[in-house]
Parts: sequence; structure tokens; C-alpha cells
Amino acid sequence: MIRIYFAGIDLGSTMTKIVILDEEGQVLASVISHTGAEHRRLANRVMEEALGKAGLGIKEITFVLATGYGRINVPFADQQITELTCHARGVASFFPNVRLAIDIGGQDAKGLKIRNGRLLDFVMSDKCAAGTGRFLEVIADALGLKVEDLGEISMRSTRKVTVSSTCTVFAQQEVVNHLSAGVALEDVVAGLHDAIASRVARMVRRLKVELDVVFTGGVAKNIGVVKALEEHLGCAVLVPEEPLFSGAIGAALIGKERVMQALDRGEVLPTRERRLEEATFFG
Amino acid sequence: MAYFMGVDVGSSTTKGVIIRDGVLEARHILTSGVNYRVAARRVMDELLEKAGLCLGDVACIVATGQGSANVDYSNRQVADLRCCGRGIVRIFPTAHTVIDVQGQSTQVLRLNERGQVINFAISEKCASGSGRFLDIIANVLQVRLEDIGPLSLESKNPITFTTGCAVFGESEAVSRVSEGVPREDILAGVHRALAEKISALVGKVGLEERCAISGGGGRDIGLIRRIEERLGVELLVPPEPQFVTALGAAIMAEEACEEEEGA
Amino acid sequence: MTQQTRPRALNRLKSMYALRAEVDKMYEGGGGSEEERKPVAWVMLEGWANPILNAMGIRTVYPENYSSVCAAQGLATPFMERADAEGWPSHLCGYARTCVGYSSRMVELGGEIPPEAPAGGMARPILLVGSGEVCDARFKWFQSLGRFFDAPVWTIESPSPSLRERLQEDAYERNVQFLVDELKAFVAFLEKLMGKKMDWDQLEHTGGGTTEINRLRWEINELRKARPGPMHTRDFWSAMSAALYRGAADPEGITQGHRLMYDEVKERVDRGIAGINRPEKYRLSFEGLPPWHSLGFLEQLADRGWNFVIESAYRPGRPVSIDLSKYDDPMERYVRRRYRSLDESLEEDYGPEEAEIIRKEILRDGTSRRLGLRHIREYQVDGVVLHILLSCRAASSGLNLLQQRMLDTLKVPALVIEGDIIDTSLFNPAEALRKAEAFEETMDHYRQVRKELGMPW
Amino acid sequence: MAAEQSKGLARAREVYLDRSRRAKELRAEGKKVVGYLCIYPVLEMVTALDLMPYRLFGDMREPITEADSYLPTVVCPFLRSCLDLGLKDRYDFLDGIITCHICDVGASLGGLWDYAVQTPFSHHLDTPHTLHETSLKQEKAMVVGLKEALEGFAGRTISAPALRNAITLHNQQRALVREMYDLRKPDPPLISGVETVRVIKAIQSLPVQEGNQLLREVISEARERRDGPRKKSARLLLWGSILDDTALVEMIESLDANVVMDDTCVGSRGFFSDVELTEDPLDGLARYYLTEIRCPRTFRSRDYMEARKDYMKDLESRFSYLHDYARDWNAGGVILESVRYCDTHGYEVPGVEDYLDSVGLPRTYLEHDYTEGALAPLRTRVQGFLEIIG
Repeated sequence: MIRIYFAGIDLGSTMTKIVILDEEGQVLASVISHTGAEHRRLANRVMEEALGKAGLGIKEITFVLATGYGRINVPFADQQITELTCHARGVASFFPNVRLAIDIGGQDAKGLKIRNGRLLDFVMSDKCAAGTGRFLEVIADALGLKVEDLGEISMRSTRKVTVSSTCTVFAQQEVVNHLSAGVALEDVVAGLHDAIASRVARMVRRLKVELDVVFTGGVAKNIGVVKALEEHLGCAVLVPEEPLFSGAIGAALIGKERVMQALDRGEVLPTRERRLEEATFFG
Repeated sequence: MAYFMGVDVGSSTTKGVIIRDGVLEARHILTSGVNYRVAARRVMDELLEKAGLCLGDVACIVATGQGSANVDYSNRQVADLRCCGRGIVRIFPTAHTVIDVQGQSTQVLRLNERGQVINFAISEKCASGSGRFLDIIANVLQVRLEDIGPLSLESKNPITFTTGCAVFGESEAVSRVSEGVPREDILAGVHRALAEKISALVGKVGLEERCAISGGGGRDIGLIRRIEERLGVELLVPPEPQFVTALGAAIMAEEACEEEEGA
Repeated sequence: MTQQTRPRALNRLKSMYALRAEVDKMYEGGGGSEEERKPVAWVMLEGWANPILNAMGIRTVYPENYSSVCAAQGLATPFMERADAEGWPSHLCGYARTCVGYSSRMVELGGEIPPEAPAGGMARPILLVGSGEVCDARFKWFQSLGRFFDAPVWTIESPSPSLRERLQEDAYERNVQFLVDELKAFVAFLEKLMGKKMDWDQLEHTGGGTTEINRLRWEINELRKARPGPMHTRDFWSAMSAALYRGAADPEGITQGHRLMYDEVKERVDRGIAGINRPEKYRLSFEGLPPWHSLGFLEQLADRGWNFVIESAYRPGRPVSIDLSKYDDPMERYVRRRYRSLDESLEEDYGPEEAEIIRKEILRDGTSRRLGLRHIREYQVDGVVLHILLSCRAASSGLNLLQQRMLDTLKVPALVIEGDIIDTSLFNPAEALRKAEAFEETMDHYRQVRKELGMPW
Repeated sequence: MAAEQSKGLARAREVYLDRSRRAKELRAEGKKVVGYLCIYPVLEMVTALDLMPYRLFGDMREPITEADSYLPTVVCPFLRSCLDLGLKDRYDFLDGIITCHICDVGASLGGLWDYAVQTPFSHHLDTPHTLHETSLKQEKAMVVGLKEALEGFAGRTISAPALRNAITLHNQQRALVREMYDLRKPDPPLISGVETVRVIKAIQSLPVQEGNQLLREVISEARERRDGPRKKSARLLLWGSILDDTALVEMIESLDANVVMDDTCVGSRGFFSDVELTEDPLDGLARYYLTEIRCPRTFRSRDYMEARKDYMKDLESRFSYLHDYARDWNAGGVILESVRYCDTHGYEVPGVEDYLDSVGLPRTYLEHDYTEGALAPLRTRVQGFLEIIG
């Protein structure tokens, strides 16, 4: 029999993630790459790479669902859905009992209220970079640190400082002031994590915090923020092994469901022509 | 004859000048980095080196700027707003409005003939009104700071930013680039956004016929033109706008000594 | 740090502490057992409800004041975060958000007072009395508390016409009649709620009792015109709650407290003692509501020689003797005692000549550039601090205009400081001090300008 | 009447895009134009004096610069924008202005306008905040006050027949608007949300007769049209504060949804009931303007004079009309919208949410700062909401 495959691509503001699933929902390939300026080229490139890993050709992919901030720039996607719905679905695939998911990505922070894998309600920050991954990136950058090291650094903190500025750029100056005044780096970094956690906790409380709370997105890799969130929410916060892929996996799973439901109805969902743009084969 | 030093520890750069008889003896600028103390020390060493002096030769030192507390060798600290006023009237005695575009914030001052601040307005607690917005965008567009202005002037239709946030402005600029929007239109978009915020500040303090610009923004011809369009006046631009506040600090040092002699 | 080596810059009044202590009696743990047995109404501060409720044997508590108590003790934030979580937009009044959070917490505890509540906390209300006066929050906020309490909400309607409309000759009498009817309806409602009749003699007592307190507050403020200013605005704020919130409940006690305060201030004037322990370099007025969470900031300004000798908010009105003999309806007496016509108050406040000019200006322009500036002139201030509140439209929307008028007509500059009554995250002391230093130059400059124009200060 | 080829929806769009043109023409012909804030001023009396009522709006596409000197950035950006336009002489063709106690800032706008813009005639209407018996008397007095002021300004008195006629004309306008809204009931609707905003804004920029004419054209055109909105998965009800620009609705309708009904003041709010022709016409007018306009600025309580309060019943008495709208226009979800710093709508949101939850209507709350650009980030929120209810 012919096997069918599903791809989910999550084109985020900083990272682009893609996964390919088979019809059992097993992950055959996953690729993550920095999102640059050229979304369309990038989408094609990561797709190629994923296909390579999965040993498949583009024509063998039954359905491609795109999500994330750049979802409209995925030339070969059959449908687009918001990251809100896809994250909810993806997180539920890791933790079936999840009721509240927090996703802190590059561009925004989200709180998702979930029941049985379905999104019920959400809150999100999108007016400014405070309380997002960019907040940490910008500041880590200014301090010449790797953003992935921040978590470990903050674990050494004994007396975290308060970072009062909301504006990322100003917070960066505040940090420099603290350091110049001789405050230990770990205490400053811990202060940053606390600032993010309190903002996000404040926001997600609107959804009424219930266990299990799951934390995804790039920032979920930061143990410092995880601990700070647990402090502010007063409960344990679970982090999946691949916190960055919940969106992409959710997208692929939703695609799979839609195709299957259509098949049950004896329909075939309309799909794009399966080809990657020439440019990407050479360029 | 006494020497006076002014040190301006700003958010992105640290500037220092030494004057004597109100004449510039030495000036130096360096990036503030992540430790203001170090920056403050280094700028002092460089200044003394250039002027061929030792610290003892300097009668009085005034520190200003947001990192002024870290200038441990200064005799006193003075708010940058006051120093900016003093500095600008030394260069343009008749300038009674100054637009001071700093990395951290943008401030507009009204001055009397003695350079005293008689009214002022400061951009809000968000970097979207400050020079940092420009740095961030220029950086992601890989435009060298000195090219920002000329390039922006080539723009036919400046973009409008959908976000108020400087940091998000960066990602927005990125996606506009991917849509094939020319860099000059993006830069001009930033300039226009800043010019709008600035003209609102000017509206609060009142515009004088003779209006000057200082701070890093004063080196950006693109920004200057946009502001001039909005305000309908020609801005007075000092030769080295970024040193105005440091110069003012040195003048404050001078005044401080005179006071003490007077007292 | 100067604070350690030198005496505190603020020179507090001893008589203030007693009055400040009075306020705690509103809350649980204060007031005495007899007081505590009475049913509690949460009330907005306005001219009308308090004496009526007290006369009906209902204890009045003021969430506006309680929120500032929470803020002053640094305990408001958790309540406000709760309000966020309950879905109240975060730009709303800090008083309201603190109160919403408090109410939500109370419900969580089955109606019990939260253990973390300062000053003993506010008891669960049987009634919420909102007001159409001053700001929208004062009736919308209590209405929105319905999620937590099934207590009825009554909003006391009171006319707030524009200046020009207030000068129409029939306007005053019409508004008096309106208030009489409105308040009688309120009494009818209370009688139904309490199942007992209104004691009108008691109202005469509670309603009249505050007149003397107001007179004393006025006299004290008159003393504050002295150089150096004998009483700092911080003492005024600390004491004012007693008069505003407790005056009707305990007229004698509060009156006595103010007598003592009058004597202390008088003595300071006679001996030339200032409200700050530093030379009075600058006399200032504080325009707008105080930053309850950061009052310590005033200490830093006082250390620079800034003496806040007067303030715009909660200023007592000039005492006037009104002949009520020809009115026998107790409610009408009650209303006329407190509600003055714009014509009269202009005459009283500005004298016949200026009042006439102002009247003309209002009829012509709808407003007068002279209004709201009298205290600037009479207290001869060098500058004012305009406190723009990020969560209060009512107190902030007029400030920029005031700033321009002061500069135009009196050559007195204003320092704009953005902050909030409750929300600490919005106030940046370092930035404010940076502005303050520059503002000293501005005040020096305009001192010179006023001198050149031959103005008295 | 100036040469006009275009009719109906095209005409509405024209007026929407250049709304002051007609007012300026008529002014050139000697008609006096009276600007008014919000929908509380009694337009019937303006019309009866043969003056032209012209609603004050802001412009979310124009950055606010001048108004910063008068109103701090922490107050309603819509009102700041109105004042900003006034300060930029965009309202220099007005002979008079009527403000009203719509909210704290709205109440202060009159004074600021008098001080800084100085339109020759101005009057402030102090509409009461409650529906108490006393308030109705007070509102009547306010209406009388406005009448006298307007008569003084126009230099003539309002005759009873003229006022009756004006009331009839404005009631006709209300009826026509309701008729137009009926055309949004079919699926797909015959008139889009964007078109509706254009039409309402247009008729608030024209004399009532011309507005009624425009409505008739729009209605007959829409009945026949083939180029109406497409069928979409979601039909939405929009509740909220002032929306005097199509941008937000445009964004929503660019997604898989049609806005089929609204409760906003550039929408149904001013048109869904009529002024009763009473013995003394002013009684009917006072009652209508105090009680019939459902803006949160008015305190409504089911339990007036009641010693007990029942929260859910109170909510029902205040918001059940939203449930009716959703039923009659077959809306599957509600978008609650408010401009930032709007206190009256802000305090209303929790109650509206509790009510909608109690009747099982999905809802989402959007806050915007009255700039066109800032609407873009809301797109994902709306789309997410559509995915939830879809």
C-alpha cells in the first residue's frame, strides 16, 4: 500500500522548525534553523533538509501545514493555522493532560488554555518585547554571553536584583548599571529571568492556572526562567524534551487529522502542487 | 591657567573633553561597554594623554550622563540636561531650543541666553523614541552608522512601522527586507517615526527660531532633514554634536570653581 | 548618604500622627467593638453619602483610601495582579484594581478578611455607594464588583455641569432641588435596606459636624502661606484622611485633633520654623494626587531644599456662614449647607472685582485662565510638580492646560512627573531626580522673570 | 446639491474618505455647521434650527502631535486625536460645537477645545450617569439648556412643528439604519462590516435628509447586489468603544469571518430605538437620550431601589440584548473591542464576559491604541479566536 506523510512547519520570528510524520504520527525527521530575512528560501531549504533526513521526496508528502509568524511565506504549504492552535495540539501530544501551556518565543509570549488537546482560550503579549525571548537575546548579546548559557549562570545567584525597566533596551542599560556598580553577573541574570517570569505569570493568570502547566518555546530551555515561573505560579512547570517543536508537531498532527477526516468523508483535501522552488536547489 | 574636564558617560558611548579659557584642549570618545567604571577611567587617561597633562593639572571635573555615578574621580555630578544646555549655548549663543538625541532617550530643551534650562520634555519610557531604535535597525540592515543619513535621503516612500517597539522594529525591518523593500525606505521610516515623536516633544516646550540639535542624532543628516521638514526650521548642527554635553560638563566645572572663588 | 549623617529633611508635625491614627479606626481592629458591630458600606469619597449613612447607623469604609493604605505599606501589588488575573484591564484606576483584587481574595476566603490585609482590612460590605462625581471609575468600579458581592450598588447622581452652564441664573436652584430629590430617594432606599426610618436630627448632627473641621483645616492652610512654609504637603496628606473619612463619624475627636494641629502650625509660624529641616530654597505646590507608594521621594526633594507648602488636591473650601433658618426641610438644609453656587464661591474666593472678570471670561470663553491658580499666587510658589497618573484620567487630563496657564499668567513653571497613585512600576525616582535638578535652573530663571515683571515673589 | 454621479455604497465610500466636503459646500451656501461629540447631543434640535450636525471624529491614520501639549498620553487616544485635528485646524469649518459628559476626558474636552481651538459657539451637555427618576428631570433640564443655547446661537427659536418634523426625520434615519442592518442577517450578509462603518460614518457627516437618501440608495443597491461579501466560516458580533475607522473590521473580514452585527457607537448604538413623539417633544427627547443609548458610560442597574442584588440577573438586564443580536443575526462569536485607556468600556468588560459565558457565546477581548499600524499584531489573536470557535 502507499504510505502517506505529513509535514508541519513553524516559521517563527527567530527559529524555523519543521517535522515530518508518518501516518502513525511517528516523527521521521525534524529540522531547526535560524529564521533569516528570506523566509521563502529558508522554508524551501529546511523542507529539503527534512526530506533528506526522512529519505522522502517532496511529492510523497501528502499534506503540509504551516504555522508561526511567517506562515504565509511558506510557498508549498497547503494550509496555514496560527501557532496558538498548533502549540496547543503539539503540547497535548507530549502531555495529554496539559491544561495550561506557556510558550515564550522570540516575538511574543502566549498562555494557552487546553482541554483534551483542544485550545479553549488564550492570552498573548505582542505590544512590546518585554517578557519575550528577544528580551534575553538582546541583553545576552550586549553582555557578550550566549543566550543558552544564561540559565546555568543564574542558577549560581544568591541575591537576584530587580530589573524595573519594561523596555528591553532600557533594561539592558539597567543591567549595565548594576554590573558597573559591582553586582554579580548571576544576580543580574537571575533578575532578568524574574522580570520575564513575573510578566508572563501575570498574563497567564487570566486563564486561571491549573495543573498540568507545560512550558514550551525557545526560552523553555532556560532553567532559570523555568524556576522563576514555578516560583511565580506556585506550581511545578513541565518542559518537554523538544520544547521548540511543539508548534511544528502540532501543525503536522492537525494536517494529519484533517486529511484523515476528509478521507472518512470520502473527500481529498485540495493541496498545492508538490515542488520546491528551483532557486533553492542551487542558490 | 586652569584646566577643566567634563565627562559624559552615556548609555552607548562615553565622551570627555578638557577645556582651558573655554577653549577645547582635548576630547575623546569611546564605547561605554558593560562597565562604566572602566570606560570612565579610560576616557580620563586618554584625555590627559592627549592634553599632555596629569590629573593634578585639572582644577575641577564634572561628571554627567546616566553613568555619571561611576566617574569616581569627579568633583561633582550634574544632570546631563543642564550640561547639554551649557554646551550648546557655548557653540550657538543664540540657540534657545535644543533637540538632544541620545542613545537612551530623546530630550528637547528650552534655554535662556545663559544656557539655563527653562523648560524641557523627555521621550517616554520606551526606546522607540530614542537613537537606539536607529542603531538597532541600521545594525540589522548592515548599514554603517555614517551611511544611515545619506542612504535614507534617497528614499522615495518611507515605510510605516506597525510596532511601537524598537526591538520588534528590528524583526519588522527584517521581514520588510524579505519582501524586497529597499533599505533606504526602512531607514527613512525610522527617521520619520523619530521625527514625529520629536516634533511632539518640541510642541510641549515650544519652538524657538534658533533651534539646535545635539547628541549622536546630530550626526545623522537623514534624521536632521526629517525633523526640519516637520518643524519647518533649519537646525543648527554643531561640528561634533556628540560632545556637546561633555563640553557643557567642562563648562559647569569652570563655573563651579568660579563659585568657590566667589564664595 | 546624607540621610544617615544629617537629620531627616522632612520636619513632621507631631499633631499629624494622632489624626493619621484616627483613619485606622475605619478598618477592622480599630473603631471599638460598638462601632465594629455596625453593618459596613463601602463608599466613594464624595460630599453626600457619608453623613447620611452614619446617621442611618451604617459604618462607612473608603476603598479609595484603603487602596492608598495598601500602597503606602507596599502591599497593593499582589491585589492588583489579582485584578489582572480576573480580567480587569491593567490601565484602569490603581485604587480600583487594588480593591478588585482585595474583593476577589475575600471571595476566595469565603467572605473572610484576607490575613495579609493591612490595618485590619475592610469588612464585607452590605452596600456599595458609588458616585457620579469626580470620575467614571467611581460608579463603574463598584458596579463591576458584582462578580464578588451581591451587595446592592447605589450611585449617587450629582450634577457636574460645565462652568458656563453653572452660571445660568436658574442653574443653582435647579441643582439644589435635584440633589434634594436624589438624596431623598437614597434615604428611601436606605430605609428599605435597613428596615428603619431615617433619624433626621442625627443627620443634622453628622451633616453639621464637619463644618468646624473644615474651618480649622482652612485656617491651618492660611497659616501655611508663611515663609518658610510651616507645614509640608506630606503632613497634609497624612492628616487629611481623618477629616475626609472620619469627620462625620467622630466630629468631636477629629475637630480636637485639628485644633492641636492648628496650634502646632501656629507656633511654627511664630518661631519661623519650616516644614523641612533644610533652608527653604524653593517653595512648591504638588498638583494632582500623591504617589502613595513613594512618599519617601519627597524626603529626597526636601533634602535639596524643596518645600511643598501647598497642594491642589483635597484643599478645604473657604468656610462660609449660611443662613439656613428659612429652610425647614432637613434634606434641603443638608444640601444647602454643602452645595454652593459658582457665583457665590467665586466672590468668596476671588473677591468681587476678580470674580466679575472671571465670570465674564467664563461666559465668553467657557473657561477662565485665572481658575485653579489662586493658591499658586497666594502661597508664592516657585514651581509646581504635576503628577501625571498613568491610571487616572480624571486627575491627569487637566494638568497640561494648568501648566500652560501657570506659565502664561503667573510665570511659574511646572515639573511633570509620570507615576501613579498605586502602581509602583510606573514611577522612576532616579529619572525624577534627574529632572528635578534641571528644574531648579528653570525655577531660578522664572524667579528672575517674575522679578523683572515686578511680581510680588 | 453639488454635482454627484455616484450613489449608494460608492457614495458612502466617497463621503467616508472625504467627509468634510459636504459640510464645507453647505457652509459656503450659508448653512451653519455644528460639530458634536459622541451620540448624546440632541441632533433633532440642531436639525430643527436648519443647522447641520457634524459628528466629531479622530483620525487613527494621523500621528497625534499637537494634542500632546494639552492631553497626556495616558488618556483616550480617540479624544486626543479629535483635539489634535482641532488644533491642526481640520475642524475650522465648524461654527459651533456641542460636547457632552460622555466620560472624564470627554467632559474636559469642551474646556480644552474652548481654550485651544475656540470654535465660535460651544455648549456642554451634562448628561446624568444614572437612570434614577431624578436623572430624567435633570436630563430634561439639560435638553432645555441646549435648546436655549442653540436658539441663541441660531438667532431664532425652534417651532413645535419644526421640532416634530426633525424628530420624524431622525426616526426615519434610525428606521433606515435598522433596515440596512437587516441586510446583514442573510448568510453571506448583503453588506459587509466595513461597508456598514463607512455608511454610518457617512450619514453622521451629512444633513439628515441627505443621510436618509443615502441609506435608501444603499439599501436598494444591496438588495440587488451580486458583488456582496463572500460566505465565510464565522459570523461575528462586535461590541466595543468608538471605531471610527474601517481598519479593525477590515482586518477581521480579511480573515475567514464576516462581522454581521455590532454594538458600537459608529454602528447600531445610536439607531436601534426611536424617539417617542410626546406631548412636549422635549420629554421624548430627554427620555431617549438618557435611557435608550446603551453606552457603558451610563450606570444601569436592574436592582434600583432593591435591597438585594442578583448579579447574573443584573447582567441579564444589562446585556441580554447582545444575546438577542447574536441570535437574530446568527453570530457564533463576539469580539469585545476597546481603545486603550477607555475606562467606561474597560470596567464593563468583566461583566460582559461573565454574561456571554453564562449564555455560552464565545468571546475574545481586543485592546488597541487607536493607531492603524498597531492593529496588525491583533490579527493572530482574531485568527486564533476563529480557530477556537470554528
